[in-house]
Amino acid sequence: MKRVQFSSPYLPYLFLAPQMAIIFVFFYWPSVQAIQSSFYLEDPFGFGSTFVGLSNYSDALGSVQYQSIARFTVVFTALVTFLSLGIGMLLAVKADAVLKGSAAYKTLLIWVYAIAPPVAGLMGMMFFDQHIGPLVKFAALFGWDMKVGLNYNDTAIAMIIVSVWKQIPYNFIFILSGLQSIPASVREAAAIDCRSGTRRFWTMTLPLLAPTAFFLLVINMTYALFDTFGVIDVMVKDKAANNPITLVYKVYMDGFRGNDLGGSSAQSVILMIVVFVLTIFQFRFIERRVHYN
Amino acid sequence: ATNITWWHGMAGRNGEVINEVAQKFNAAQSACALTPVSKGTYEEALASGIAAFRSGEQPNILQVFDAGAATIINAPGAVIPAEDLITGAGHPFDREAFIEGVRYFYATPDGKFVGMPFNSSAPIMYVNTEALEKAGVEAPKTWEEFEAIAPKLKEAGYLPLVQSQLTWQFTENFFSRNNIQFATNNNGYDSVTDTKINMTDPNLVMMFTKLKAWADEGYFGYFGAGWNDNQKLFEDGKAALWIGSSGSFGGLQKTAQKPFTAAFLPYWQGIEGAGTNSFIGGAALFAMSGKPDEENKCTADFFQFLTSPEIQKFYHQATGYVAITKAAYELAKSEGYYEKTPVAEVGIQQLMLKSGDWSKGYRLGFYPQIREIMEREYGRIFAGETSVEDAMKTIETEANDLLARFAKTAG
Amino acid sequence: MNRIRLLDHLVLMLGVFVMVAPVVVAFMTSTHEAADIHRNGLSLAWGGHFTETYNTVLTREGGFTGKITGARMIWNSLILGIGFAAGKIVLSMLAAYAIVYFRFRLGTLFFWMIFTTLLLPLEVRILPSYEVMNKLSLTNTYTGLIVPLLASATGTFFFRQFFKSVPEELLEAARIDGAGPFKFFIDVLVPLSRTMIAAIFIIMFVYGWNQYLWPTLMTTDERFFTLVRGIKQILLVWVGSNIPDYNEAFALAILAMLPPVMIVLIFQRWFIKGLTESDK
Amino acid sequence: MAAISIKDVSKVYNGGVTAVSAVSIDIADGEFIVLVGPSGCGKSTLLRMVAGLETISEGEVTIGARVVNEIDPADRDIAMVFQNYALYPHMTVYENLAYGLKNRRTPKTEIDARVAEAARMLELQPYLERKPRALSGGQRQRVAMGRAIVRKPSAFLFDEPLSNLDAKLRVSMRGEIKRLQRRVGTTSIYVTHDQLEAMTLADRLVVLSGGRIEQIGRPLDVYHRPATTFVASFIGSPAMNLADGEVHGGKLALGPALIDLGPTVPTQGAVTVGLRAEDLRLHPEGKGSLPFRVDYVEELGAQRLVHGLVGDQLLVAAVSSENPLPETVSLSITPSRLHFFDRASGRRIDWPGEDRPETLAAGLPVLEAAAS
Amino acid sequence: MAAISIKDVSKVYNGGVTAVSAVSIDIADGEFIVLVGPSGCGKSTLLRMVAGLETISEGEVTIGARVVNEIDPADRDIAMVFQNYALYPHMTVYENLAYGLKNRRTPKTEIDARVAEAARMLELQPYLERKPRALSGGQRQRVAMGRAIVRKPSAFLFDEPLSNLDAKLRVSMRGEIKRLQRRVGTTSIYVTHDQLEAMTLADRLVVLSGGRIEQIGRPLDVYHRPATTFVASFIGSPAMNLADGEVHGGKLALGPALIDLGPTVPTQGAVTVGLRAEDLRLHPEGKGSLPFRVDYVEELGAQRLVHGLVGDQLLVAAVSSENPLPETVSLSITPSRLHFFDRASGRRIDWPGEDRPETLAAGLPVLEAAAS
Ligand SMILES: Nc1ncnc2c1ncn2[C@@H]1O[C@H](COP(=O)(O)OP(=O)(O)OP(=O)(O)O)[C@@H](O)[C@H]1O
Ligand SMILES: Nc1ncnc2c1ncn2[C@@H]1O[C@H](COP(=O)(O)OP(=O)(O)OP(=O)(O)O)[C@@H](O)[C@H]1O
Ligand SMILES: O=P(O)(O)OC[C@H](O)CO
Ligand SMILES: [Mg+2]
Ligand SMILES: [Mg+2]
Repeated sequence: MKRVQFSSPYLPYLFLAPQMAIIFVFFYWPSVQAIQSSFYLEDPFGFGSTFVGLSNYSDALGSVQYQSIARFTVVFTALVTFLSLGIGMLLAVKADAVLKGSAAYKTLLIWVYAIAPPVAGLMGMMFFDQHIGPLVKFAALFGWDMKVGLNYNDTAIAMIIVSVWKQIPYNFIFILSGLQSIPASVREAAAIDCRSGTRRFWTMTLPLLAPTAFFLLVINMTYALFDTFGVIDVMVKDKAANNPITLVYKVYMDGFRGNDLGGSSAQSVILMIVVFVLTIFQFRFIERRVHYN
Repeated sequence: ATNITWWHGMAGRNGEVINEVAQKFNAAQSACALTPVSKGTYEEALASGIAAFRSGEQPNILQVFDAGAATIINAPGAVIPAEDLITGAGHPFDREAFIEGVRYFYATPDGKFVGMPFNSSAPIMYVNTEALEKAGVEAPKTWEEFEAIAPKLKEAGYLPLVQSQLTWQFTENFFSRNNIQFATNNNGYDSVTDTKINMTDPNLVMMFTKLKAWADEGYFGYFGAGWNDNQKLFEDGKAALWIGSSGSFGGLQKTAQKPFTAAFLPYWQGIEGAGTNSFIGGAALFAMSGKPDEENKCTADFFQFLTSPEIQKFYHQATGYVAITKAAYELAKSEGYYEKTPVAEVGIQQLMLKSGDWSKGYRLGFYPQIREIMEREYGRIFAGETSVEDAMKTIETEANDLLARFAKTAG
Repeated sequence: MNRIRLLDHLVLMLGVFVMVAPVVVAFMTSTHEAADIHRNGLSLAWGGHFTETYNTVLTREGGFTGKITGARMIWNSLILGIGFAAGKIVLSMLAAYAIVYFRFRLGTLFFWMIFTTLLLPLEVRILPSYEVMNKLSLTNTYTGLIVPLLASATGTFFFRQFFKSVPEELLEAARIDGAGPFKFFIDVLVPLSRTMIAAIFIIMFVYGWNQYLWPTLMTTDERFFTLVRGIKQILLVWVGSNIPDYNEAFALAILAMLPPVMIVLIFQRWFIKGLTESDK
Repeated sequence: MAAISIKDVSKVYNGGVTAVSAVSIDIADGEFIVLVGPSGCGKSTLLRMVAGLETISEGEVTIGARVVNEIDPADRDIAMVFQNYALYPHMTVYENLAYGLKNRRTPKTEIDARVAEAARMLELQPYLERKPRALSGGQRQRVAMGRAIVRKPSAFLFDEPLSNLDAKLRVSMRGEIKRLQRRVGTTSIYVTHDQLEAMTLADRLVVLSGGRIEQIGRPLDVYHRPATTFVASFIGSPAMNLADGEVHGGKLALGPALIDLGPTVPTQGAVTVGLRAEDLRLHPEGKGSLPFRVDYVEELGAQRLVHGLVGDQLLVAAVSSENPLPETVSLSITPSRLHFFDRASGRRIDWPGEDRPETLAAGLPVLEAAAS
Repeated sequence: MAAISIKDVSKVYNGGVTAVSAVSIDIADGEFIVLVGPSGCGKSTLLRMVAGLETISEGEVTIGARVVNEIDPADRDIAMVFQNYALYPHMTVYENLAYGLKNRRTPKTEIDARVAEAARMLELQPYLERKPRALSGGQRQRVAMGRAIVRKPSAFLFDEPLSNLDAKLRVSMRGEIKRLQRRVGTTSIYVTHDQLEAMTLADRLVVLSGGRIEQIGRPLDVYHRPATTFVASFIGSPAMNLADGEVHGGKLALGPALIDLGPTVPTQGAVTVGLRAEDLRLHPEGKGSLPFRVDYVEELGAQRLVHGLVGDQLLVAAVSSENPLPETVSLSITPSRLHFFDRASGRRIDWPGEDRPETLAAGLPVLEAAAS
């Protein structure tokens, strides 16, 4: 890493010890337990368990329900990632472009960053209330009878909107700082080389933002996959019913609500594998193409 | 004093009443100190209780709702049967002191109380009196009658019918109210092995076919699985009839914009033997095992305390949940409570209706998950994504899988 | 170049409207009465019950023990947010320091072991984690609330990135100046990382403050309830005909936004600077 | 190609800093103008106003026949080379060169031809498929040049294009730039703070200080007739010695010495006297007119710089290494080689007695020789 | 203060790159050694091995009486000045200066005294409370110097300490460094790739190329007697002209011209001939011995560089600006000023006929003059 490094027989271990200890106790231990229990069928109260091999996996993967949740998760993740990145980028690019008032815009756009997912869910719930939600009334103006909580697609759309809304500021901040680290002279060179701002964006700004965008891609996918839990939990009002849910919510529902430890663990392990594969894929194929410096 | 804890799934006003009950208990004696903790919803309370039990951190008392009863009762050694606990602590216990409707649901097949019935409810029909007057009709006793008056209610500008929970009100209690077998093995009481659910029962299919048809006609409104979305129209005076919980009475008094009364949950005249009592709803308290004797003693004391007529009456009146002992019912009655608030009596009366073979209770493992399957498929029926027959078949298949799985874990 | 760009401003204003309006609405709504909100939904008008509602949520002694006021929940959330952020910064700075500045045999192995934690957020391993906490008797403690959340590598990665961008000559100058590993860390690296620490502090504070599922599981004792859990608690009364205290839920939601928003706004400059410097 | 005219141009930044005040320069078609001056004197600002990267607070910039004040940079038909090259890191050299043309919808074949030509001229052919990060500093610099050339603009603008290169490379790139500009004949404005670069490259030099023009002129004119003490000390290395002197009658008193100025005198009283290091001659003690206390000597190989004091004034003399340095020395200077500046204003005082080499004006076409 | 001895030192990096091979230098107490060479030749590596920042793969470094190979940098009693100064950005100037002393538990009063002394020497007193970012480049450089001085180490190590400064500042800081080192008399190793800096600063110059020593010697010795063509082209600006020639009998054939070498000849056959630009004289056509086709002329003010061709070989002549440049020219050179190198090995061929200025060896103590 560094040209000159310290060498000491014990210091690095000392510095790593706290983090490693916590990771071992609170990450590896539970994770190993999860993997282990994914091969068992366990009585909820822990009175006994039966080894069932891979049947927890085959049960989950074979279930139509699980497959449809998986499909939704993919669509949801893709849309939330794409939209929140896109809108965040649009706003960041604009905020970066205007000189007058850019500080005010920045401040106003950043401060929603801190909203907790369940709070966003609460707002979504109220805004999309079937009877009195302003957004439902707004949709009605266009002849769209939105039935959030009843109609699967309507609910999905509402969830996506709320999840995207909550994530925009995060992307905004990171893209803005990414933009600000593009050398001014490169931008000026482009201003001389290219009249059209739009073209400049696609041919110069966007490729140069690629490292930031890649990082955000990972973060947003993680967000859509895992952190939207709070949004979904509040928006389904405690009843998943026919509402769209994501795989993580399903893990929680089956494991915590349903006390089906083996099944839920198997689903965790499946998610683990998916995330692992995704990460490897991202690093091998996408990151390789975006590193400049 | 010995400290004991009580995890429950009530919030809002109902949660506050629980706190008051606990305070009363703590004030009434000094040996024990009870701390109630809200764990969220019924489902979350059960889940937290189980998760805690696995790691030996369980509370002394866990509130478990009707749908979760099988899960906890079938777990051998997870709980001390309430009856054993109370008698073991030297208190007298008389099953007969409880009203008919609550005696079986949380008990063993031979009648021993495992759970201590606490907040008991029945699904009843709330009636917007103004709407009925306007339409010039009477509250329906049967669904046939409802079919007859629905067009008039609609004409009068009302949504004739809404409900709050299709699983509880139109599935479980459809079976009890119409006296139809819900599941094999004596509704699951006899054994967990090979218990099968009866979701494809033609009458149940008929009920939902009707509901869907009514919905299409504008006689019935379904707004999803959330309680709030459905009852809201009734509260706002836009719906004429609402199938809710007798326990909703307290809240409804605050939110309803129009005068209301209540009637029994309708049944089908056309089904033979229909009109029996409904399953008991709400929840019971369970004494978790693995606790020291002196704590169990306190739990027993508290259970005993709960059955006292004064406490029962207090809880009944504060929340709208029914009184579970005859003595408490009589006490309230004698004080003229039901004359002032007749709605409060509807639930008890419905629970005290004649009982049939299939209206005593059901005991199905993993039932909270089965309810989730039902909610999902019902949603799809009303969203027009599936047919009633297909939905019921799907529920039956998935539910039977779960039951088989439960049999394995519990066996 | 610098002509006023009407379209840009329009887009930005629309963005600001979409981002901020819901929060304004939430605030306005929180000043109405619960029944009013239940009936009429969100509101843009002032409801006039600001003082009572906020007073109530902040000071009313709720729960059985009477120990759980809104202020208490804010306090708990603060402990969680600050504890988590501070813990994360300390742990990950130390770990990143070891990884970047030391040559040692198991370095790569440790690096990958830490890296792996990115794969599996707490939500996915929530039950086994909960059981581990129970085995360690850490439920209902601040430690139990905070420490397991620390088992992830994000902070370590941020700092690793940053340390790698610190000019090597500083280390060399410090070594010649007689600074050993500890002195270099304390005297040079930590002060240099200030903006980075600020940025990570904000990110982590917000993350900790916003935690929801974990505190809900971990705390059965009301004394440890956090604000976000409190909001959910209010909403949980849908079953039955209780009206959730929407006003209080929104008031809490607004209160829940305030500290992190304030921290973000106050440190905004450092925040963006920190991110820019670390090139991520 | 086009003439550029800068008329009374000023720039006031938002903060209120006046970076450029009322600068006027008329640049002929094909001319190579170098803006030179110390850091912060407003060179870049002026250049960027011509490029359109900075708004013009006051005055007018004309490129060819058009006033460009309100015209977009991309439409000004100029090309710019930046100090840090500003190459697009995500594009190959070919793409970097082609980018500006593509955006102007130049046909593909034409783009290829122009890129090929520029690549040949700059010897970039082997690198066309590389990304900038895989190039050395000098190669990057050439790509930046190429990007400007392919566009065939009416004007090249350079902002310290060589200052990121090491000394050796700087010298050779300097030659390349000059030759290239001669070849394509494009009007150029070149910013640098290196006076040597300025001297060797410029057709005309613009010396800026504090946002104002100190002097405009051909390099040797500026060198030999600096208009102010500022220019005198800025242009030339080692810098011109500036000393306090007094003219009394026909004599200049410089420290302890008196120098006879001959029949004409520039002025009377206190002056600042300029003495170029190479105009000073070293003599064994007593032979020269200025007693010189040597402080230290810098040996540069071909010549040596002798630093010392005349009275209390520091002077540097540049002498050939050929002749051995005597033990103690004195200095002499041909009076006609003295420069005089007003002590208060620093402005040059021309006088009939001065005698400057006029080689360039008289002699053969020097730099143009390369173009032929 | 201490002598430093570098014995057969090599450095092989992990990747297998041999950055320094078998270098030996004996540095006397108080001597100022400059390591010079192109980028990547191993200068920094060598310096860093002396500092202890890099392990020594082979050989031995001795500072004073101690072999320091295994000694920690902090314990080697050296101080180092870095190219980018490596100031602690979060500390004030005072703290930057004091940090190394504090770590050595120097008493507070002593620290204050030493910092004050260094600040006075470097004129840093007004800035002691500022942070580095509030300083100009030159001031930062002085702080970096100060940090080295306060420590009173046995040796100063400098790694291109001036290369981040602009040309003017570089010249003046160069003088300051030299004067300072004379004043404190500390043994110094100074790395640069700027030959002018090397020439003016060094007591002795070490020219490195590809990790090996090309030549060690006093600056003028190296200038006048470069050991190899590499050194010849590296030291001196403009670089020495190197042309292909052939010696036949007593004559050197250089392109179309024949130069009479006089009674002694260095060798016979193909050689590389070195001609310093300042040794070339310009004559009106026909007068000189070498016909010269002028390509272009660079006017530097005091002198002009005339670039042109003799046959097909590029040569640069440096001539005074005084004399007008004739229309067509030819060149001449005193044969004794020619340098000869082996065509194959590039090594210098000494011969009795050569005549080099020996001023320094013979003349007055030059740089030492400043010390007195
Ligand atoms: N965007 C800006 N806002 C305010 N002042 C500025 C801005 N850009 C430059 N200046 C100021 O204007 C003056 C001239 O700056 P300019 O960049 O033109 O100098 P320069 O001659 O190019 O210097 P250098 O040789 O360091 O590049 C300086 O005082 C500078 O601080
Ligand atoms: N840490 C390293 N690992 C491998 N090779 C290295 C390392 N550091 C330097 N080198 C190589 O060693 C050689 C000498 O490098 P060094 O930095 O000493 O050169 P230098 O003469 O100081 O050059 P410059 O003038 O550019 O600073 C170069 O080829 C370089 O690529
Ligand atoms: O709302 P409650 O308490 O009457 O409960 C209704 C059902 O029994 C829940 O399963
Ligand atoms: Mg500039
Ligand atoms: Mg180096």
